[in-house]
Amino acid sequence: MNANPNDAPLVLKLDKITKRFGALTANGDVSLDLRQGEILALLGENGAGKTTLMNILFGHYVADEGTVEVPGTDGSLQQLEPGSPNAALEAGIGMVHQHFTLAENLSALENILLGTEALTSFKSSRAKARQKLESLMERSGLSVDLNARISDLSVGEKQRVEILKALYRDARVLVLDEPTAVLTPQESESLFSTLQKLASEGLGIIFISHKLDEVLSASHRIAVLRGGRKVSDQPTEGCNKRQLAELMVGKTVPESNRDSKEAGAPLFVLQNVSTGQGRDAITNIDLELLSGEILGIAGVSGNGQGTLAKLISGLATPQSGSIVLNGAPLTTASARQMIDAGIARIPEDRHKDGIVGPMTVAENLAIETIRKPENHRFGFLKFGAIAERAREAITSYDIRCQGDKAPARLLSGGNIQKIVLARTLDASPVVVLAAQPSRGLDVGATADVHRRLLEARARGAGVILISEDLDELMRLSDRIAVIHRGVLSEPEKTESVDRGTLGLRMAGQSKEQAA
Amino acid sequence: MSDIFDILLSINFWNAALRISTPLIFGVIGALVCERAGVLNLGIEGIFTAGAMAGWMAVWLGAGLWGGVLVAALAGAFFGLIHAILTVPLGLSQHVSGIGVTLFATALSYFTYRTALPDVSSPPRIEAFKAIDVPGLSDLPIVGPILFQQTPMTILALVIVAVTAFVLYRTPLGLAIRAVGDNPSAVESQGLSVYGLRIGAVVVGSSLMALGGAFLTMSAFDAFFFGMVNGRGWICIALTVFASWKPGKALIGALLFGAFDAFQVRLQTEIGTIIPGQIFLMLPYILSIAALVLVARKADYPRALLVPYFRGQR
Amino acid sequence: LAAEKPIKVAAIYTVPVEQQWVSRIHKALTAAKERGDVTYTFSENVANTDYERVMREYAEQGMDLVVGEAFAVERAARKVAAEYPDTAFLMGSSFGPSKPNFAVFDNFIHEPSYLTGMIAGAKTESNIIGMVGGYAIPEVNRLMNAFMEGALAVNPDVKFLVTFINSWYDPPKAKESAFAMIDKGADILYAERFGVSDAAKEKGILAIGNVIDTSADYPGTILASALWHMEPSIDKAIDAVLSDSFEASDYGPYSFMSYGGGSFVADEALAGAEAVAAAKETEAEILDGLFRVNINDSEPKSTM
Amino acid sequence: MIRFEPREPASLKRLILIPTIAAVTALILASIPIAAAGLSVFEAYWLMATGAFGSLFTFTEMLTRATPLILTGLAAALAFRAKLWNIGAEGQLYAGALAAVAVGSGWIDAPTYVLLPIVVFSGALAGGLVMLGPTLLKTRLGVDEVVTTLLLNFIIILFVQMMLEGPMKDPMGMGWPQSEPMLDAAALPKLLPRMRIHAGLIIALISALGIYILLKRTVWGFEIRAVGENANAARHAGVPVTGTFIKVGLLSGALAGLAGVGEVAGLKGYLTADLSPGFGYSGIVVAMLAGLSPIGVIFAALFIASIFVGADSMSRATGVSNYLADLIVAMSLICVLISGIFLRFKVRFIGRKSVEGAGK
Ligand SMILES: Nc1ncnc2c1ncn2[C@@H]1O[C@H](COP(=O)(O)OP(=O)(O)OP(=O)(O)O)[C@@H](O)[C@H]1O
Ligand SMILES: Nc1ncnc2c1ncn2[C@@H]1O[C@H](COP(=O)(O)OP(=O)(O)OP(=O)(O)O)[C@@H](O)[C@H]1O
Ligand SMILES: [Mg+2]
Ligand SMILES: [Mg+2]
Repeated sequence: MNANPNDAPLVLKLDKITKRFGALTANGDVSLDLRQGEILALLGENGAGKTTLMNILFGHYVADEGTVEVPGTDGSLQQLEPGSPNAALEAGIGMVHQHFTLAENLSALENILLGTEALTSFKSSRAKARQKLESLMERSGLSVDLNARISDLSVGEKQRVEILKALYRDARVLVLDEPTAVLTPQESESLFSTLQKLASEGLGIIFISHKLDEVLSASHRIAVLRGGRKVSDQPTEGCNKRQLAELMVGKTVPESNRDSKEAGAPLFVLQNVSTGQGRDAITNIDLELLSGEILGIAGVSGNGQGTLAKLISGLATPQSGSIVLNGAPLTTASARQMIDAGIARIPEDRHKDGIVGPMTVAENLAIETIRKPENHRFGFLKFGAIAERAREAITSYDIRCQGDKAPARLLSGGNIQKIVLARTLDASPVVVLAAQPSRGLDVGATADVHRRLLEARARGAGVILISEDLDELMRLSDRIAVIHRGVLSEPEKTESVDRGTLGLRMAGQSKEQAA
Repeated sequence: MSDIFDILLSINFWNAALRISTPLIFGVIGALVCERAGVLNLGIEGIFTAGAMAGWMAVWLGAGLWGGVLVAALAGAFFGLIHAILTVPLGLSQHVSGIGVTLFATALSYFTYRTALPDVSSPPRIEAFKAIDVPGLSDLPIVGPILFQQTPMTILALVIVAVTAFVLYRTPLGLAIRAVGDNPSAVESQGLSVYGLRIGAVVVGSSLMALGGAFLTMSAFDAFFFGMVNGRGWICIALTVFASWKPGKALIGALLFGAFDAFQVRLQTEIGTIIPGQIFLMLPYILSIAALVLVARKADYPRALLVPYFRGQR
Repeated sequence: LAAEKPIKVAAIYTVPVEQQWVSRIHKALTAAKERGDVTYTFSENVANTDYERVMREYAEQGMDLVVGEAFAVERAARKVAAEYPDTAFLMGSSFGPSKPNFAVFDNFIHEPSYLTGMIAGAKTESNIIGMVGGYAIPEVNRLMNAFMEGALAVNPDVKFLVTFINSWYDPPKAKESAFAMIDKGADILYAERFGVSDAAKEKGILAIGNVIDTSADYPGTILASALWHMEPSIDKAIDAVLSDSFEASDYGPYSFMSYGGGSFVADEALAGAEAVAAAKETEAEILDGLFRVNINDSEPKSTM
Repeated sequence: MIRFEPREPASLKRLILIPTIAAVTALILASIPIAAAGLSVFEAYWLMATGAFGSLFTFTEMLTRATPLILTGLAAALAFRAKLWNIGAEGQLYAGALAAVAVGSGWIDAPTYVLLPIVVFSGALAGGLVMLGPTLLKTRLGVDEVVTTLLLNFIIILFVQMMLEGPMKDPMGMGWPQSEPMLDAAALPKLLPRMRIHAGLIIALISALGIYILLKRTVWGFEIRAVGENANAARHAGVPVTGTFIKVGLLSGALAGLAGVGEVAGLKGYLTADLSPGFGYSGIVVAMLAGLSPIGVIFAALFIASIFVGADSMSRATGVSNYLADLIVAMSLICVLISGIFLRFKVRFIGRKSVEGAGK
């Protein structure tokens, strides 16, 4: 850890920012400053207002009150024109959004060049740009194939393009919104070493994260938002996980841990399952899930776990092999048949596959069982019953929303995940497929998810936990298997694997090599 | 059979094919420019009509042929601007706004024409563009007689295809247009204006469409008639998909369509007695659908097409 | 009781008034208006769905005479007429009149068409004549058939190319069809639609005009034309209304040459004196009732 | 700078007030061409109002013109709810009319209570089947339905022409391309004597109510909305997405087909190739004016029909070119569309100054 650059000049100052959305105050009177070469971590629960604050800084939103100040040419702080991304870019602010802002149909180079040349010019000087980027990549250690189409890049590579976009414009401040939410442990590590390097060259960095370990190890200073207000701002030295978690949530967060318990009989079996060629395909996968266990599947995304999840969700059918639940064949089952067979599925991308945004919370809670008699009579919906059950779920799962009639899209990520949990787990499923269930969730929401999965296990359900988060896997799983290039390893007892080898095996080393 | 080869081998046939496809070339490039920026422009049919009427009327009032071309382009830009305002900052459904613009442009053109010329029993004529005969070039084998017996507007259409391809793929502006049709937030996060780019593209695209209409009244013919656009605009919408939003393919698609039309006109006189004429008229549409089925999987859709962009909306 | 001058006349057209066919009615009514015989209002481009409403509106407004085309709205038009017995209706129709107040007319200019056919048959050198029509409906077919008969009468070797563009207005398309025929060797074009004479003029060949005289627009191109005049029909109807003697009769014959409803013009410099003389001779026979041109409403076909 | 903030739900007051303001704005704008044509604006509007509402006749005429618009509007509204972009109501309307005429003009001879339901059903079925093609191409092969449905319009109208000039041509039609007349037993009953208004209006109103109930109260409607708003999530949650699209496609096409049935069996009595002055396209406009609400479709169709009938009649009474009617309809449409924005969003105009001022 570098020393805190206490006396370096300010590169950014947020002064008393307030932003309201209707009745909701997303940011209340938040002030924040950043010095040259400093890495500031911004912590907060889902919906605490972190992204909103950064969007104001970058000009996507206009604050209702307060100002953003950056050093002008003479070095003194000057107010940044509100609501203008262009002004922010000019002022040397670079932003890597939570959801990437890349045009998929363009190459990496084109995305970086976008907007850097006059639109009226008839020439685009790519050779020069390429030169500058080559040297930037060398200095920062961020390497990507500049000619590759974005749609062909992995998540990690896309993120590097995003950072290069900012660096190419000579950013003095770099903001990263949950940069590690979608990265593998290896990718995260290399990202942070890059950030350290960039900071030591004088870049001011703000990053948002829910992962307390990386926040503690990678930042100089930590600011915590709660309910839109800043509740703490202190040097990283002297902080600890428990204290930070309490600051974020406002109370102590109980950590759920797996109790030791004998697993039951084989429940759900995939035998020799393969899909076709291509990205994310799987070959000859054998998997045997026991009742009452959590089987963790570790792997870098894009190695077949997406396809595996699709198969189990009933969204794809294998080319060969069989899927059997308790002796009943489910190889070609549809999503509906999977649900009816008692398989709960928690999708990886909860916004895209989990909820129908404009429909209400109640409707989203009922969607999987809408054809069940409890929800309709002769095809006509039973509104009363649906609303009643929704209200129960809202209380028992602590879904924070403006009632069962609120559109689901207005909910924060953690609460959206709670909707998914409530509707899938309430049906007492025999098998639970949880794909990246805590990605992007804050400590509180993550703890909730974990508790629910452990409850299912305790009930005797089998849980398949697909995750890139090794801590999560180690903590919850009874057994862990590794998926790489579509091949699934033999699961091992969690007690007999260690974090380091697991990471290496995810990266493709054989068990022997890794050990 | 030999008749069919005779047709396909004749210079006149290819001449006709290029001539028939000219309005479609303008239209499909115009539609492509709009859609590349993420805006479907179903106003095309009406914009064709407006271009045909305005261009012709300007010439008739003495603006000169190129003056007419300019007026047509401005008329297209005007209706394009309406569509752009409705669909870009206001984010209205692009289908409806487009159909609204078609209704509006058509009605306004007809009303203006009729109010200006209330009592004509035969449509007034203008001196239309003539085929250009470039000495030397016209004598080139094959290409000469096909290319250099066209009117200047056909040459203009071909030039526009080349310019569009160059701008789209070789300039910063084209880069921005392609990006805004794929992911507007990519453009905004790089400090460019999503609205500016989209509005600009729709306005420019619409003026190209209007030139397609102007070709009908100032080059293919020398007078304005009610209903003379006759579905040509809609064809361009189909051709755009067929061309996977690529200018080169758009040119080929328009030419194929023109060739097919020229061919069916010739074939109809041969075997029109056996097969109902409508079969021939249907074929281009059926073939377009067949082509769509073939290219659908591979089509490189502008991902943001039809999706309005609101800054900071969740 | 007899009406006072000027009587109120309304016309309902399903197409714009520039369309050749309708332009003849429009012209005759405009002339009557300028004479002070009538007041004249019209609705053009009326969709079939709206036709009945428009008829009723005019009838309700107390029009004395309503002129129009009932072709695609026969039943409805006759029903409306029956409900407004005090209004006279003169409608283009392929059917007969309906009592008491629904009279019909049609463009029976097959006679001059036959004569233009004679001119074309005599003039063609390639012995190929191209014919471009809108839709294959009786009003078009009968003229084309008469034209073909006339041409064959003077030149049995002549062959015809026939195309329908399936549109009433698409001059560029009609022009393309005409170009295609020129490519196939046609040296005379029968210009049923706008656009055909343009192709002829551009390629320096000849064309036969139909319904209206366009020779001034295409100097040196129009060989001969079969013209339609609605004045006899319209004037007859106006007189009938004025004298309160309007009846459900067939005004079709007023389009015949003998009533001056059809006429034949030829450009002697282009057609040659001999051919024109032969046509004039037949014209005289027609006028004297010695020669009858067949009315054949079936769809004409290419003969090569 | 303009900013939009979503407003939901819109209050009933706004729901009524804003379209009204839009309609008034449209009429003010329309006075430009009216004045340009040399008319007195007030007189013109008076004539317009009486032209649509002035007598029982004009009022029923307005309803008659609204009838197909309600049905094509519903066809679009339902399909658009599921994000199935059916631009092909025009073709489906013709298909429905063709089928109605095919079975209703003598092919089957039966009493009204047997024949009429058969005619109505065949028309609906034909419309539905026409939409099935693009729906299957979309769900199976990923072909864009905007283009296929649009192109099918032309194919079907040509097909209708072909049938009318060929096998279905009326031998008594003097060679005109028109079908044989429908049997009296196959005709939709008239609602009032001597007026054109027919039972198609009842069918349209019942359909609107039916679609409203379907969308709002049934499992299928629930699934349609889910598919329309997020097909991926719906699929994941076990909603049969392809099946839903097919249902919606069939139903949407059937509604447009019914519009065709109404026009031939209720109004014309036989089929010609120029049956519809673009009812299919106007239906899209109607649907959007109604915000895709089935009940709203009724009001939107009445609005469009009364503007058209009123303006058409006004142009006739004043002797101004009747293209004015189309022009006024188009202008009203654009104004009402813009007003929709004010329903869905709070629009705030923010000057740079006031932004900075707010910071103090
Ligand atoms: N455009 C918007 N309209 C309405 N409400 C919004 C909008 N953007 C954000 N919000 C609300 O503001 C609050 C703060 O959201 P924000 O995205 O800043 O949270 P966050 O701290 O980034 O959460 P997360 O950890 O889930 O990313 C949330 O309650 C959110 O629902
Ligand atoms: N365009 C309109 N003009 C006038 N009134 C309308 C219009 N649209 C809707 N309404 C009125 O608003 C009421 C609500 O309509 P409806 O319930 O169909 O819409 P909705 O709330 O959007 O329903 P859904 O969620 O099913 O679409 C209707 O009863 C109708 O009276
Ligand atoms: Mg966030
Ligand atoms: Mg988040």
